[in-house]
Amino acid sequence: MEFAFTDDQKMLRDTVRDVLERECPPEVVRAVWEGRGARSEEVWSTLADTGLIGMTASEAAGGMSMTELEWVLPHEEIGYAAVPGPYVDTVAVGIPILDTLGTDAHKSRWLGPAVSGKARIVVAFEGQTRVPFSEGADVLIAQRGGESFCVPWSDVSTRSEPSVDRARQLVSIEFDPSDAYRMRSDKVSWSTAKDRATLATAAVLAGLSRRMLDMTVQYAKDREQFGKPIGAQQAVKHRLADALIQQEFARPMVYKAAWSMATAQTSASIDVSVAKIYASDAAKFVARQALQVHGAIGYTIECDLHMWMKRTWALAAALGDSAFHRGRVAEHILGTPET
Amino acid sequence: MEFAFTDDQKMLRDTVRDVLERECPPEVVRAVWEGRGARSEEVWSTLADTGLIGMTASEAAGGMSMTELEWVLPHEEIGYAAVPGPYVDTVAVGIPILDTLGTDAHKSRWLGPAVSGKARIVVAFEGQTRVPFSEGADVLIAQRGGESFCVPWSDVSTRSEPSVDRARQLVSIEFDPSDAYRMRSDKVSWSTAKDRATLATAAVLAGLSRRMLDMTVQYAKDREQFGKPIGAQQAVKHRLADALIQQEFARPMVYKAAWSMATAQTSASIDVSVAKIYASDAAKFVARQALQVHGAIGYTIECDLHMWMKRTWALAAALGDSAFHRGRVAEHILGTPET
Amino acid sequence: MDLNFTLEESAFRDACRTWLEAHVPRSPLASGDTREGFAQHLEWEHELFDAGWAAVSWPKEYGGREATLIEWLIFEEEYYRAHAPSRVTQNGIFLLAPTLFEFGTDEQKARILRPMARGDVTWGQAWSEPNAGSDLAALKSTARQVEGGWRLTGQKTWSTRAAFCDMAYGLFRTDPEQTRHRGLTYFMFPLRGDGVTVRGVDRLDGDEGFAEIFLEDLFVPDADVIGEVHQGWKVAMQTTSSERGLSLRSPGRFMATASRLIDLFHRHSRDSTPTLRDEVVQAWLDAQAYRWFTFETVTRMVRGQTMGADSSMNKVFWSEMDVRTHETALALIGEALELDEGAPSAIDRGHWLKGFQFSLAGPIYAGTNEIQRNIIAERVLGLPRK
Amino acid sequence: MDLNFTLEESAFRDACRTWLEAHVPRSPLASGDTREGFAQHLEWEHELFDAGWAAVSWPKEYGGREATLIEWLIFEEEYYRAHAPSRVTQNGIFLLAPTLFEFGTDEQKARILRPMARGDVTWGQAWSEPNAGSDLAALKSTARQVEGGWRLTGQKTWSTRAAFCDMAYGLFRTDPEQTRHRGLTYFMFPLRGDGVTVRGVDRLDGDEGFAEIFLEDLFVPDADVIGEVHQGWKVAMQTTSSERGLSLRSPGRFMATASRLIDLFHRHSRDSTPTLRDEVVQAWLDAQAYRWFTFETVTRMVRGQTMGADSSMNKVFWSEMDVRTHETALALIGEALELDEGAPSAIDRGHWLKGFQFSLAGPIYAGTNEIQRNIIAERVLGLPRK
Repeated sequence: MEFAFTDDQKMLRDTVRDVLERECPPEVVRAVWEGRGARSEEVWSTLADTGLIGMTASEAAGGMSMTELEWVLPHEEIGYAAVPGPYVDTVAVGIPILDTLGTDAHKSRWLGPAVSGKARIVVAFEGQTRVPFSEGADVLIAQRGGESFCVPWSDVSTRSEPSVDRARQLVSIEFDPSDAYRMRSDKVSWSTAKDRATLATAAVLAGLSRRMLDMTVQYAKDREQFGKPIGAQQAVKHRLADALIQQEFARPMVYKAAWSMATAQTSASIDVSVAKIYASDAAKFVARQALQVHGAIGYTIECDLHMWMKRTWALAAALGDSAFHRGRVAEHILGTPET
Repeated sequence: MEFAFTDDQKMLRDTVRDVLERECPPEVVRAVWEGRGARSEEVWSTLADTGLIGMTASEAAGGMSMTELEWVLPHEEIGYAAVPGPYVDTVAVGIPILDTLGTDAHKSRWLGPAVSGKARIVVAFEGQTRVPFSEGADVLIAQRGGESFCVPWSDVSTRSEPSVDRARQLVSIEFDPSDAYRMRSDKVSWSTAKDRATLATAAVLAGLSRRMLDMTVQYAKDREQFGKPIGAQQAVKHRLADALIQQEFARPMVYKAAWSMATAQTSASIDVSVAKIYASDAAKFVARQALQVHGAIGYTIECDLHMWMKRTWALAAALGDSAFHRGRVAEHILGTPET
Repeated sequence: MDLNFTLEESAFRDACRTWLEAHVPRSPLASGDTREGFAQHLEWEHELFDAGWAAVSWPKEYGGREATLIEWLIFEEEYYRAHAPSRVTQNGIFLLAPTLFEFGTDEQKARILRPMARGDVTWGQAWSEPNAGSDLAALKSTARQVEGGWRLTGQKTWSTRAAFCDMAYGLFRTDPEQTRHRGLTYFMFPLRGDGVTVRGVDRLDGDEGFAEIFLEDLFVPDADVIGEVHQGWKVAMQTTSSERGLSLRSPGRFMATASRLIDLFHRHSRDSTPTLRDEVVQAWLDAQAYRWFTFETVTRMVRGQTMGADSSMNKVFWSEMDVRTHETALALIGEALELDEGAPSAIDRGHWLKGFQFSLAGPIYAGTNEIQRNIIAERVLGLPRK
Repeated sequence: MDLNFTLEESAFRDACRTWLEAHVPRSPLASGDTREGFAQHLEWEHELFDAGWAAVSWPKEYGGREATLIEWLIFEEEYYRAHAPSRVTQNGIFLLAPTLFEFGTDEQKARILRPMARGDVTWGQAWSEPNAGSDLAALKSTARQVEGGWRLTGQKTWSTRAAFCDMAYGLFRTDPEQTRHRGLTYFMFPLRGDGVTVRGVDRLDGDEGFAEIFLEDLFVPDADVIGEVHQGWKVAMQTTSSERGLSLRSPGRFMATASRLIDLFHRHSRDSTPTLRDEVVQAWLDAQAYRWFTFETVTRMVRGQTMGADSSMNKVFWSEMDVRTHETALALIGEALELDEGAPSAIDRGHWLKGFQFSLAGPIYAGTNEIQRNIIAERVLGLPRK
């Protein structure tokens, strides 16, 4: 039993952290929010050049076949910086699916560009009708009626579905499931892919949470009322202590789920549900405390907090909210619910 | 619309308050706890002499046919003092039932003595196998198989069922449902009686809550740590502020239910459920805050708090806990639960 | 105690309902916190006033109908039940007017109240400053006495809808020798013209609901001072307590939200979420509790008692109830909760997301709930300040 | 990262399980916080020690088996899984021993540890005083230097099981010139004999689990001072952090409680309470979270890092989880929850009521959770003290 990341895994996290600190400050997120520079090219290309996009592809495809254990920390950093782009869809889901289910034609057209950061993948699971980060999308990978499709974004008809998180660029999608788009099909790959998407989203939520708490602690130290920093008020201290506790108890569950998936434990799917529950609940709780401590200033869109808060609301509900995953866990530990 | 008690109703409350302040200080409750003076005669007889036991009996029976609106405040005071005796059973339920369903024989034997405080009534509703304050009991009024019985306590076989609240003197009961005990039967009277018992219990809980909060506020003013009263700590202030809010928002619901019953509103039964939910949840919440603020001293039985706290735990679960009544309300406002 | 409504009260309710059913705009107006929506809402305010419903509890001479407090609550219940537009005049009618009734001169009342209630002159509050939020007494804006009046200088912020309003009111330091609560004066001042600049600030929900106000030597005549010079704190406390008190959030609002939530539950309850049923029930229960707590309070007020620090309990309760209720709604909606007004697939046209974001302001404005809990602990429970 | 147990760890688990299954008393002992129960528990402690299970992580020379921290957690998981008796030696083994290992002399370790672990000499903590609870540094007890040792005078309170124990440890002011944290010394002292009176105090659950200790000129030799004279605060902080830390509440305890709760749920779930299902699930989830948080912490400790203020997060989490879990259990039991151990109709022999009352002490002792939250805010988040 050893519950710690390797130095390599931590180094990878630090690389992402440095890149994003440089390339993806709040102004970049804000620019996308306000419809300026909607593709945030620099961020994406720098991530790609550093190998942080292609890492999940097979060596053959120019990647490093990195597992959940390698990419879970990078995804946390993606959340910390609120990166406005389909990172989860491309890295955690799209590239592996394309790599395993894509025909040679699809691969040759999309896999290389995806790995090198030239093409961004968005994913629609069975029944999923809306996809985020549409401005950045180049190709859609979708499961429909149990079959797999790889559709050039230009062939997808979209309709804007404004999200509370403007940077999500949410759209609903339709496409004609023609043979040209059809990939190989395989239930297992898709259910694993969905677990991966859920785990990656949990990691992003853990990062969003950490950033909101950092912002808020800083504000509580700087903002003075009644002649002292508001952070000296016990009510603020205890609020933020509770936020930290929820956050720090959530993260091990995310890491444990990453290990379970990377090592194909039988418990992997349930572990992912547990991770999503904790990451969603903690991030939502932290967001609530962050806003209350910021007060009126946090209630304006001139303060960066709202961009992280709204991403949190959206992702906590995405890929199954806590209620959904709690139901899965309930059936796992209680058998079919009594109620 | 006028949501206030009359001066007479408040005067009655003040009378009970004075009597209990004099006759039922914590030492009296403690004596019963420790098995000394298990019948606390003085308290009961003084209450009777002041007309506070017989008040629900008809004029014919020497009472004042007082309604829920008159007796709800006295019951709150009974809770405030944690009176160790079957007051709810005798006053809110027993006397009215005996008065309406009792045969002449039963009435002549028990009604007068009950009104004058000589005889105490304990009640067992359909399916209820345990009754409290057994030491004080003289007669059992019970509903079994839809029929009504009035059984001298001496004819009831009992088995002690120690409650966390020792002063409750809980026992499980059995009796032989013979003709001699049989009273008239009437579903309506019994369902009204159960609503009355539930309402009275909610009122008692409101009183328990108020007393625990009073004790705790006093302690927070007196107890000094770090060179000042602990009540000057914001964490303690906010805890007790929350306790007060829950308590003060619960009480109007209890009073409203009393009015609904006194005026036979169609909503009466649901209003009683709502009252029980609020009174139970508020009292349990206040108990929790009270113990935390008292700290270790509150965790000993040398501190009076525990007697009120344990009565709260017992009564919050009695006559349907919040989960049960929330279920009733759910069916009322949502129709049969979806889930 | 009589929790039935009197014949008069029931008749009043019928009158409200009949009029509202006949006049409430069929299609919802644009948000009153946007420029165009504000204009639409003023139309509605004119209509309300002309029919005598703008300020039912006011004296007839000012356009009211001398309704009792209970009748006012009834009007509010009917108003929200009818989904009538939000009141863009509320910072005037509910916050400034009570102060004018208590401290204003007859001239001020005669001049100000009717146009305020009709929405001909619109009012925004100007309490906070960048460094005086929870700590209001730390404000730095000043008023210098000049011939016939005063010159106001300083910055106010979080002024609701001030970007669209004509006038505002707030505190200014008139005695530079004094500090904190002492030496402040309560002024009414224009939001247009020389010496005043208003900058709109977008809120969480994207509406331009806030504004910053920059004042530089703005002239205000003596006639626009409320109460005595240097006594502004006393005057303001009256207003903020009504801002916290029931005049700001009448039960009708939450009862209407609770019934809409029940409707949502019937459309969206999922069997994976047994907990949500109890949360919906609790939302309904809390709206009921708030209603009856309010009727009890109002009964006391009718008998001449003041709310005092009860208004702090009231504020903490409704503001946190409102957040919980909207959280429950979003949980029912699930993944689609992120969809905004404009989204074709949004459930109830994004109403719940908007309401949720709006509810998050409740625990912050009108004195944060932290401040309220201090007040409750110190003034109601008598716990020591330090 | 490898969350599988190693072959050694699994073998260690099997060894624990096999021994415990063979030796754990079939019928539960009387509460260790009662006089008779304490005696029964000591018998068990002897058996544990003689088989080498009393303090698995200790060096062999003191009766341990030099188990790793991970193995210690495994032992605890097996111990609670087997429903083995509570450890009446824990105030010695878990609280005093770590201090002795860090600050004790070889003579002290050689003299004290084995009898402590075998339960031949039993230990109670003596931290609090009537006016020094959360504010430990306010303590008033003193130690006066005399020929060959010290004379202790003062009053200690909330001393767990001290009514039955032989020895205790705590802080005394040795430098009257100094105040607060300075000038205190850490002493071990007897609970029997001249100069010491122990009065048992009944706890909420009726057990005599607490005691007050009155000391009057009690002689203690120099050999029973731990660490340097006047440096007691530093020494004590080491102990209290292990009191808060994982050594006091290992995950095994809560995992066992969670499985018993699930079993209770299957026997008592009522369809009127859909919410309870989610509360049961949450209890199980929280026990899991506490387990993995602990494995992560222990991995760091194995690599030589200290817990530091993390132990405060740990303490707040487990103590509030324990209360919630037992509240859920009582909600499942419903009306019968009030029934005490002795009651014929009590469900699970009143186990849950007892456990609930016990859990209520968690947020209070070893530094109230209010104190813990201050520590977290100030030492982890770096928020200002004043």
